[in-house]
Amino acid sequence: MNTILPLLSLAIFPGGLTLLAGGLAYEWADRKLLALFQNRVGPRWFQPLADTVKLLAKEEIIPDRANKFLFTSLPLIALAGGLTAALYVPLAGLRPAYGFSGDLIVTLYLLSLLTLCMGLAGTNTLDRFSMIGATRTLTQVFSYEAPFLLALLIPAVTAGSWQIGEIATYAQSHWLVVLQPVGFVVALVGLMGKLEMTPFDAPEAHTEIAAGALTEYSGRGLAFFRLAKAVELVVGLTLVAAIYLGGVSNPLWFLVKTLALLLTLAGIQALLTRLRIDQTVGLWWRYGTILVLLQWLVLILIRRI
Amino acid sequence: MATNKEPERFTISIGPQHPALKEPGSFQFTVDGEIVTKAYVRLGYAHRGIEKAAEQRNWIQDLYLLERVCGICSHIHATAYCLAVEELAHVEAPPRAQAIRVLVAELERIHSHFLWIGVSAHEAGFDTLFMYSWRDRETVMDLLERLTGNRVNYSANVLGGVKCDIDAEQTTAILDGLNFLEERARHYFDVLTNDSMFLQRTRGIAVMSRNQAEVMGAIGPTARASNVARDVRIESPYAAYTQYPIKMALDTRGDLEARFVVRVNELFESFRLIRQILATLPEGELTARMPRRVPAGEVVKRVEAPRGELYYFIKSNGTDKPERLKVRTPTICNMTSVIKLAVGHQLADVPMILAGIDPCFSCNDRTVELTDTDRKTSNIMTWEELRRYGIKFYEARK
Amino acid sequence: MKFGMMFSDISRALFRRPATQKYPYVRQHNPARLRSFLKWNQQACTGCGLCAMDCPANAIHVTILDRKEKRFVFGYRPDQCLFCGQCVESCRQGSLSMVNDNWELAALDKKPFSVYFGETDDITKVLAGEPASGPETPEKA
Amino acid sequence: MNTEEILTLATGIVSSWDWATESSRPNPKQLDVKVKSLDELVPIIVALRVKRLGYLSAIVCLDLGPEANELEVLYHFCPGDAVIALRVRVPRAGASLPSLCEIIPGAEVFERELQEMFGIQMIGLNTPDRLYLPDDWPDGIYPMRKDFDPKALFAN
Repeated sequence: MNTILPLLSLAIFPGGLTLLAGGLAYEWADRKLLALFQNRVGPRWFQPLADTVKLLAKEEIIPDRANKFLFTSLPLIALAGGLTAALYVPLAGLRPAYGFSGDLIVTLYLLSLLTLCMGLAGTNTLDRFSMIGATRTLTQVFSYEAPFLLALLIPAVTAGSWQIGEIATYAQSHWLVVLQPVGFVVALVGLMGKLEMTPFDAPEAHTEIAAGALTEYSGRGLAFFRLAKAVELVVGLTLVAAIYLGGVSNPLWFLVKTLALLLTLAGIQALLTRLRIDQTVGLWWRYGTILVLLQWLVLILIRRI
Repeated sequence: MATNKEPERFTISIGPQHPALKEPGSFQFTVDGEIVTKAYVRLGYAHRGIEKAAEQRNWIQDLYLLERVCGICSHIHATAYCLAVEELAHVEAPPRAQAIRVLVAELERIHSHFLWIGVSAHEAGFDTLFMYSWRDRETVMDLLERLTGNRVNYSANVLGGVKCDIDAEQTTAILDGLNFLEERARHYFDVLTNDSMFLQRTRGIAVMSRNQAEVMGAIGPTARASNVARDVRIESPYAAYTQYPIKMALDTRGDLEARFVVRVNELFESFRLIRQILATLPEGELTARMPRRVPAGEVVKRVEAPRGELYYFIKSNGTDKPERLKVRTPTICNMTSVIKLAVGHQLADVPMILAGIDPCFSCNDRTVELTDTDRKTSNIMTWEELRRYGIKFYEARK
Repeated sequence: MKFGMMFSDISRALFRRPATQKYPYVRQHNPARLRSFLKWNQQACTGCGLCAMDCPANAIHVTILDRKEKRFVFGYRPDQCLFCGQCVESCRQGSLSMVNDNWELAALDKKPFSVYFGETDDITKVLAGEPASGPETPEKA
Repeated sequence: MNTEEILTLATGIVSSWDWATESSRPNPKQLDVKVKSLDELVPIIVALRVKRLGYLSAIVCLDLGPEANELEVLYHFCPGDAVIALRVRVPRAGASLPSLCEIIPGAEVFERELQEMFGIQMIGLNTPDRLYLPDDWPDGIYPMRKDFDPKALFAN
């Protein structure tokens, strides 16, 4: 009996299917909010689902010079990375399905695994656009990864543990967004960098390099990559909401906080212009890192006195 | 990085079908990492042999053929053609018709510049500005539909005059529309010149000096942004521009931001001009009698299209079909300069540089293709070199 | 160098209906001068064929059966027509005009796009291919 | 400078080649210059450019028909309101003209069109490949000539 319940919770409830459905719903919410900001109607509620089903049905063309095994396996690894990252995160306000001390670092690197898979997919297909897209994806990973991780480690240090579950319970009592506003801003903007939202969507700037790293993908491969990005959206939102916005104790709070975060993200997306890749790297290394280090300094001083 | 060995130079082709280009035109940029080192453009994908077709239609049918050279500047093509044929036939369109022609031309300029603001913002990835400027462009298209009966190919012109008249009700509708558009244009001017994120993509990019612009033959707003004072409406006023003079919008910086500034200033100039025309519209009928057979002769007519100087040459042999009809559109001349400017910039800036000259490939595709080969002598000659070249040429001949 | 200049627009947009027109369900009202379909007045027409000659898209084809009793068959191809209104300008008798009603330039086959104005029996006669008594306007290549 | 001054200045420039040119004033705004010998063409254009009258608006080619067996090429310079037209006649078969792309980079565009559509060989054009006819267009068939018939395309 005790093997069915975790299996069920893994496959059905907080795990696989609901997570995928939730990811698609959040992707729809993001596109709908962006449309709302731009005074237009936006997609129907089931549009991401319809896209995924259509892509799954479509024939997948594998470019001949690309390595066939890599081409087909990379999307699966990306999706797997996203889904396993969801294990450690308090989805839907419930306790994380599985947790061990230090799983914050593991979650973040599982999410970066996803972006690395996209970079690899780009270089593997040897198409000009995807080569440029892959270089940009990897450059961007190296630019936002450090500040984003540091911004998430500050609450871990204040909470005294590196396990997301414990940080979440600690965060329920202290609203870290008030205590560490700079850390919150950097984490939020880092999340936009990870999800490649507008100011940082140079890797898939369709006016310059068509679809960036995923130019050669169609059919199943593209569907899995899109699903992985949707899952990453949900996991990222819950992570930042759980840590900074005073924890997600029950599903209602979880919904309110993640949607509030999504609203701010969509607002920032609507507001800003796409940055060139050298400008994003410059922005991150110049401002992002200094802000986060400042926050660390403040934290150390407070701990000292 | 992906490739750490000597980065092999490969060519990115922003090909005939590419999201950055709204119309087919193939650009090939040899890229070293992200920096463009060589540019090559090949057009002709939307070539329809309009000049040959024009020789097989009679004068009236040619008017509607030439309106379809370009979707956005269809009225200015028709106006240039009508003025040229009327000059051949020694017919003078009545003053009211000339004023309405200028009014519809200025409305079309507003329509074209709003569309261009959206397209360039989209190239830069600023989709909100794209959505809002195209929403506001609907207002000017509705005005044109109410005035002339069609949103895009207005066919307001007929040989010898104009089809549509302006009554009091039209005037109030146009004036209200203009107030809304002017307020929006002021807001966009503020956004385009102050938004720090957008300025990172436009300020100091693709700077073209005045000398470079003149030697490479850049024309229209792109040239005026580099302080080249050349505007056909002021140099050789046609239609009613003699009664309604305009002020030229000039800028000295010559970079992408200057091109935005010049075009939006032209918008304000158009608003003022339309209000002035509506206030003092001359009375009189709308068309003058036109013979079906145009007497033999040649005529050169130049008008100011939203993208620059549009040149028409018509030779007639007295029959009801033109002997030869040559259309030289503005985007051709700017294409020379855009290719030279793209070299040395980031690949990410290239769509913005291409959009900077407001390319209209369907206009273009009547003519151009141009290659920038690695030649020993740079083929841009400054005025000084030209002067020395001329003198050297003289001595060699003596 | 301000930041996020479009903030006023997007915040106002939160409380406004989207600007997109939901076309097939919500029809925009047509302005009076919209040139959407040709109307032919049989009494005023003299069968001169000037409109057919001047039409840039060869969308008009006038067959003359009897000039005195004004028996003509006016063939009109709305799918070829450019809606430019040149025929209205060229017609000296003022028998042609453009109306602005709503119709769909989309159909499953070409049949609805060859419209014939005139007396019904004339039309059937012409459609049956019987040679018309009067001169036909020249069929352009 | 107003139109009259421009035209008098241009007539002055052209008059120093009066043995090779024949200029006329068809209308108050235009100066027509018939250039008789080909190799005088480029020096005249250079002279106009140096005096800042050399804004080349377009190059037009007229096919005077198979019986006249000649092509007429018009160089239209449009400084200000005036139009200065240089006219050159070339035989239909084996016509060739000196290229201007050394002096006016923008002219390369117009010359390519000429070369392709009328079959006039441009000497010194730095990129002589095809302009806007498709790559598989058969050589030797010039579509803008009067005696062009489309069936020739499908002959071979």
